[in-house]
Amino acid sequence: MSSEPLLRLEGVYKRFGGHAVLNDVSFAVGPGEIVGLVGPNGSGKTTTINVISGVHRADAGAVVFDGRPVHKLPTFRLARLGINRTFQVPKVFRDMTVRENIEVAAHFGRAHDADVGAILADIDLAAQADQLAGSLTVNQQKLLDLGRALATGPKLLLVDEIGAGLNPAELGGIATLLQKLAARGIALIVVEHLLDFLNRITARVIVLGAGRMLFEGPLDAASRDPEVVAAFIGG
Amino acid sequence: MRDATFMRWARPGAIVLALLAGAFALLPHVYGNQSLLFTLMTFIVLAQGLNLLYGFTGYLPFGYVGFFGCGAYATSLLVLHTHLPVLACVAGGGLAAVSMALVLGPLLRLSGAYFSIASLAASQILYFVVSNTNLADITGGPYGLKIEQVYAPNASYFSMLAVLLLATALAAYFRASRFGMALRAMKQDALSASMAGIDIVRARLITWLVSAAIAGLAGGVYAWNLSVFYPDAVFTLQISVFAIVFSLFGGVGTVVGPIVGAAVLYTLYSAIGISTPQYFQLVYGLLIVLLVLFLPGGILSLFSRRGIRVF
Amino acid sequence: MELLEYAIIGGILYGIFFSLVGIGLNLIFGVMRIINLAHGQFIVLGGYAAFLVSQHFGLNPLWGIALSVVGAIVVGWPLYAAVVPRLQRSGDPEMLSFILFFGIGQMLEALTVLGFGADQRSLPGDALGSGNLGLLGQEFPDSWWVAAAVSLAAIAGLYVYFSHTKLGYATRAIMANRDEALATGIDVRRVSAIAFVAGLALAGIAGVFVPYLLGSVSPDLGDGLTTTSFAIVIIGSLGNPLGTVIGGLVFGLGTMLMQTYYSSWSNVVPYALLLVIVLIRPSGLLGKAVRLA
Amino acid sequence: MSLLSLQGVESGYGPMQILWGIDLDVAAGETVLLLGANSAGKTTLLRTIIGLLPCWRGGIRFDGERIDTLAPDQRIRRGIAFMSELGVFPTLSIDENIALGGYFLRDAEVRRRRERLFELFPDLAAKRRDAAGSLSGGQRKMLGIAKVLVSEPRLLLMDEPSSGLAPVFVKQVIEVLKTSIGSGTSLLIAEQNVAFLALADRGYLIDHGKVRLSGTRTELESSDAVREAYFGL
Amino acid sequence: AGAPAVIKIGTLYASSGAFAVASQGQYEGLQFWANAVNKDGGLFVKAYGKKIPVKIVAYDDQSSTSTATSLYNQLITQDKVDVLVADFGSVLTSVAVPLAAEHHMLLIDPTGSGANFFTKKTDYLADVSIPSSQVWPVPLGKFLLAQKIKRVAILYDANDFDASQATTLKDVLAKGGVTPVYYHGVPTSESNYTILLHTMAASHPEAVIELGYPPNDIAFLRSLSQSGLHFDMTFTIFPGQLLTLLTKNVGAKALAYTYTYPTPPLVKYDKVTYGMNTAEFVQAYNAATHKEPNFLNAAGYNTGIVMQDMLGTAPKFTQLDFHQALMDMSGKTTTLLGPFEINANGAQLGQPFPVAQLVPEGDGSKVVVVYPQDKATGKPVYPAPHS
Ligand SMILES: Nc1ncnc2c1ncn2[C@@H]1O[C@H](COP(=O)(O)OP(=O)(O)OP(=O)(O)O)[C@@H](O)[C@H]1O
Ligand SMILES: Nc1ncnc2c1ncn2[C@@H]1O[C@H](COP(=O)(O)OP(=O)(O)OP(=O)(O)O)[C@@H](O)[C@H]1O
Ligand SMILES: CC(C)C[C@H](N)C(=O)O
Ligand SMILES: [Mg+2]
Ligand SMILES: [Mg+2]
Repeated sequence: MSSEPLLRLEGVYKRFGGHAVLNDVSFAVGPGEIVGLVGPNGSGKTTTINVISGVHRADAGAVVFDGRPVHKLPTFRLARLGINRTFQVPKVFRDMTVRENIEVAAHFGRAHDADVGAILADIDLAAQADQLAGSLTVNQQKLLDLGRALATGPKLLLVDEIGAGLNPAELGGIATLLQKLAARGIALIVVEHLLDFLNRITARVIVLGAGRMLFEGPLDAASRDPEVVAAFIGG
Repeated sequence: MRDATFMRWARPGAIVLALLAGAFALLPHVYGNQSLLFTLMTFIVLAQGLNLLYGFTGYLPFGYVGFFGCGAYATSLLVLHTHLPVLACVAGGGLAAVSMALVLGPLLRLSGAYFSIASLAASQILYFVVSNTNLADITGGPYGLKIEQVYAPNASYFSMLAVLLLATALAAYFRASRFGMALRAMKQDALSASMAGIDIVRARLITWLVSAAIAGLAGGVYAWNLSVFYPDAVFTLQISVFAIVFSLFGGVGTVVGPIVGAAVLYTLYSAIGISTPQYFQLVYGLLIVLLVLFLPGGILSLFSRRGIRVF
Repeated sequence: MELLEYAIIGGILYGIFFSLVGIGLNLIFGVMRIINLAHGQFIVLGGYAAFLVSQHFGLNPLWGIALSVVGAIVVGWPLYAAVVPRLQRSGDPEMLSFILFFGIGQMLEALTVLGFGADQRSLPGDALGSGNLGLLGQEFPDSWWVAAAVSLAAIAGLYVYFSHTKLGYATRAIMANRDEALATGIDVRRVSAIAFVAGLALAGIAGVFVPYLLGSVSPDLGDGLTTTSFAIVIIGSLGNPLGTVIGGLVFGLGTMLMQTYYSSWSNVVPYALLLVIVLIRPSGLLGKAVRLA
Repeated sequence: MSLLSLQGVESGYGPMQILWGIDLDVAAGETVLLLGANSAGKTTLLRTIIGLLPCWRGGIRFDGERIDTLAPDQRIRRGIAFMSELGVFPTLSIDENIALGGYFLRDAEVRRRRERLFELFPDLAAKRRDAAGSLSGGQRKMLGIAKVLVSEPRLLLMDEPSSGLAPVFVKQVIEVLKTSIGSGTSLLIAEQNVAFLALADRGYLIDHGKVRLSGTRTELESSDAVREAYFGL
Repeated sequence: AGAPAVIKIGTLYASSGAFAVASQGQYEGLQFWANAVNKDGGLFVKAYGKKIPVKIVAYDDQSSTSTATSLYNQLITQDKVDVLVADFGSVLTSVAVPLAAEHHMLLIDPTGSGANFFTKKTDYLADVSIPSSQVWPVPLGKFLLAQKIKRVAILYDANDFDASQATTLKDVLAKGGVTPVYYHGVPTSESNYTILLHTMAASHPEAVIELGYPPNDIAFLRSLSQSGLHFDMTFTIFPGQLLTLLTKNVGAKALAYTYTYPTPPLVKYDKVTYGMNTAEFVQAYNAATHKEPNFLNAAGYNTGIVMQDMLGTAPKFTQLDFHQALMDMSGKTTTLLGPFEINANGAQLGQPFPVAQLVPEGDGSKVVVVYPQDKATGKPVYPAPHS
């Protein structure tokens, strides 16, 4: 672990209406590290990602990236700084081809060395490169989201449930890919409900429950923690 | 890579520009009602200007006419109160429209119908303010303005042609450039586009200003050509509606679509209006309904349906 | 002070009527994503329906309501069948409807001119009661009260329909997500057709009162009514009938107060309010923000 | 006799054919699993059965009756329900969403069943008056499940009911489905979660729009094709 | 040059929009004239020394000034009409004024009376069938002063015509030392007068003057009759021009005891120097169309008559000669609309309208001219009784 983390959340709060969705969330991620973010449905995982990627602004607390506070920057600046993400409900440019989807990000993400062909191969959509993105299946669209994120040359990648709906064989492919990305030095926060999958790629998880941090540490310890078991895994 | 895409469109762009310039330079010699040709150009410009915004960003401004009127008034007031040459006054009209667009910039926070209607509201407010009796000393109020001293049908005709070429060139640029690609991406998913590193606020604002400038210039030249006009002549919503209908009819998001749409529908409009005035509206309405039902993708869909990519 | 009270009560009555003017547009847009640019022309037709029953059949103009409803069914159902499914199969129904209904509006306007002539028509002033009903000492023509009452009844009906009937839920479900509505077993075509006809009928009913509230009816009123309706609907939020009532009240009160104190600026008010409102609340007064991601 | 039976079904989007002659049966009371890789055509198949996509060729029978030309609502009236992958009505409240699931039932009946479902999904109960659009991904999924269960259909088509659900809820959903099965509902589920295998009587392995393999659960579990395509072993 | 086979008269009319009723009336009057002339073998053209039939080339401008602009252009540049006649009213006339001047065409302006058309000398404009608004309201102002009415409320529509009516009226009153207690403009599209009436009432006027176009007058009078308000004197313009339309729309009861400018055929001119007199016109029009003519029909016909006289005297077939012919006729001609008197700016100074009150009679109303004295047929009922 390097001395200075790439990303640090400091006491982040977020409410919607009267409902506190994030409640004093603090954690840090180092370069090249994979962190699992888990928790029951509605516990605030996506919201955490939304706050880090600038989709929502935290009501209180700070997000520090590469040593500077970034929680007031607009999304496109974060993207250019190297924070990117996928969406739980994929959001591709439906009327553009798969290739164009990636080209846009390669150009505007200011990562001029992005190799579109290599990214297409990584996300396994080379065969569909000239198809319209809208005709992909939901799962393929999630991969395309990932490709779009990769094209901006991210340092931190937030991956929201990319494995949901994949079978074990396909999950294996994704796991390999994510590990490869981490090996390139990209830090990853991976939201996933499938513990076996997480287990393959990381030892460290953060467990959210109703917007609070229930647990932070190794995954196997988490699955023995009674609070985590009750809220997330079930008996 | 940039050059490759650019070159792909540079040629068709140049061809379209040359055709337009040639056609409108020659037409007055063939057909004497120059004011009709002038109005036709005006509507092509407006359809194209609207296309720049709507076709490329998906923002449909019902109140597009507001910029047109703004340009018309600014130009006329400059003519009346300064000694600038007319063309400078027209440029001032374009600038006024851009300033107005800048003031109205916050409207871009809205989306869909909310944006459309809010822009309509803005144009109505402009209209009501300009035509208010209490401001008659400044704006001429409901009694309109007269700038007969600069009346020059030929010069204004060719100025409108210049604006038309400018608008078309801009559309070609939007169609061909990376900037245009960013706009298309934003139109489909703004959040994703900003995650792709696009400054959507800035890109949208630029497009909005450019589109306003075109309408403002057109309004300025139009006022110059009319030289006597009432506020409703340059603020009537009919102008917005025509611009929208014409460009949609031709096919938005393309360069030639709005040109073809406006040319066809406006020619029909004047032909019917002049030959069968009694049933004019009925025939015109019916034609539009039939065209939409049987040609729902606009005229250009005739081509794109056959796999021809339209410029 | 007296003027103020008068303007407020007048504004409320006028505003309630204008809620009715806008509500049909809201319904059709919400359900079908169709921009009914001919909305105002349909309202005008309602005005002529009242004119017809009262001048040619010697009935009370209120029978124009019945005629409007029948007319909406007779005209609206075939129109729906001819136009809407085709629109919805196209790439961008919302925008296409814009052109299509522009054409329909042109035709309707031409047909009303051919059928009724271009001049203003008005209705016997005393057909809806010749007196003046007072509230808090402020008197307004009976016809205003009748118009407001009918408007309230129509809007309440629509509200109950939306929030307490299956068909109403289904209507809103289609507004929310058409594909999912199909997957849930809703007969989307039937429900949409009903909403379409209801939207036209509401426009027609509003039209019946136009000769009273606006002095007379003439074929060229259509576009202005469409624009005003759009403003009212947007102020209150699309797809929300209560919002339209609020939109109507904002419009009515704003106009009347301004007319009392700065009459020459009264036409600016509704639009200025609209701008302010949407800049503060980008999806109207009762609009809800949607979750982006 | 089978409740649902497909013979040679072909279908696709616009000009693009996705399904190439699918034969498939679901008997009354049976639970059938659709397996298959990403983009094999599982969703397409379910959408064709319910009628959201036209059946180009072949036939679909439900309870002996040809239904492939009926509109979706007609099919649903006959006792089929469909849970789509992502769909809810975002601007309607949770209560209203569930009520629409029981579109063909009496209101009182819907209310009774809804309260029972809320016991299973307390998260939903807590937000019952909120717009469904504010829910998290997994909460939407729960709502989608509640929405189809409320109609107590004879045949339930589910597209990936567990994806995006936390393990604790996956377990619950399986319990609920067991109860439905117990009361006679037939299930056809496209699902990738291994845990669901335990639920199934039979299964089909779909590959590039064709049935590659079908059989009982034990047959599938021991099939090399499944082990390879599904578990990647 | 050889004589043309027909004389082409180009004009516009509005089949829809705010000016439709009046515009069509004027157009029908013109057509009536043309039919009569052609039945007679055409009109005599001095320049060619023979009778030539006329042909009206007309387009529909739908009351829109921008449509009108391009149609006037069409008439001038494409159809190359010999005589250009404007559409009804100031608004639709205004756009033709500079166009005609630019193309050196004489614009025959039947009813566009807005004062600001006539601010400088021109050879290309002549108001032929209605008094200029610079002089038109003078009798009304004098009547108010003569009645010793001190509290006058004036509500006008903001357009060239009504605004110049209001200005002139205000000036006349000012000379008599009267300042209006209420003086406001509203948009010409105004249709809702309920609140405005109450605001006016709050200024306690003795006379309420509403200056508008037909839709305004209708809405105003209806609102007034439904409002429960009552003024001692109420004046509107159009009952005197379109009495049938107004009666149909607002009812005779609402018109009772209100004032207006009565126009031919409601007032009649017996002795004319050219064409039919008012009574003959009514009869002939009735016979030809089976309709009672209104003022606009008369104005349209009058426009024809004036052109007929003009072409019958102009020595050469040029626009400047036409204009000179009109100037020569000025002061020497009387038609069914009264004495024809035009100045160098093109303004009509003759054809004055008196002030009259509509007194209930049977189901309708009787027009009682109350001012000026020499034309009066009765005394004003002031204050107006409650109905
Ligand atoms: N709307 C559409 N238009 C065109 N093609 C589509 C559309 N939706 C899906 N497809 C294509 O149909 C094929 C089958 O997709 P389908 O959604 O049925 O797969 P699936 O088996 O459900 O996959 P997954 O496990 O990813 O959900 C894919 O190749 C996909 O690209
Ligand atoms: N924009 C919003 N408006 C209102 N409520 C919201 C909004 N976004 C999130 N919420 C609420 O915040 C809570 C947390 O949502 P979030 O999407 O972060 O959950 P999650 O942990 O990602 O769940 P899942 O695993 O189901 O995706 C939920 O209860 C959700 O309803
Ligand atoms: C007939 C007249 C009342 C018309 C009026 N003179 C106008 O200028 O519009
Ligand atoms: Mg989530
Ligand atoms: Mg699928």
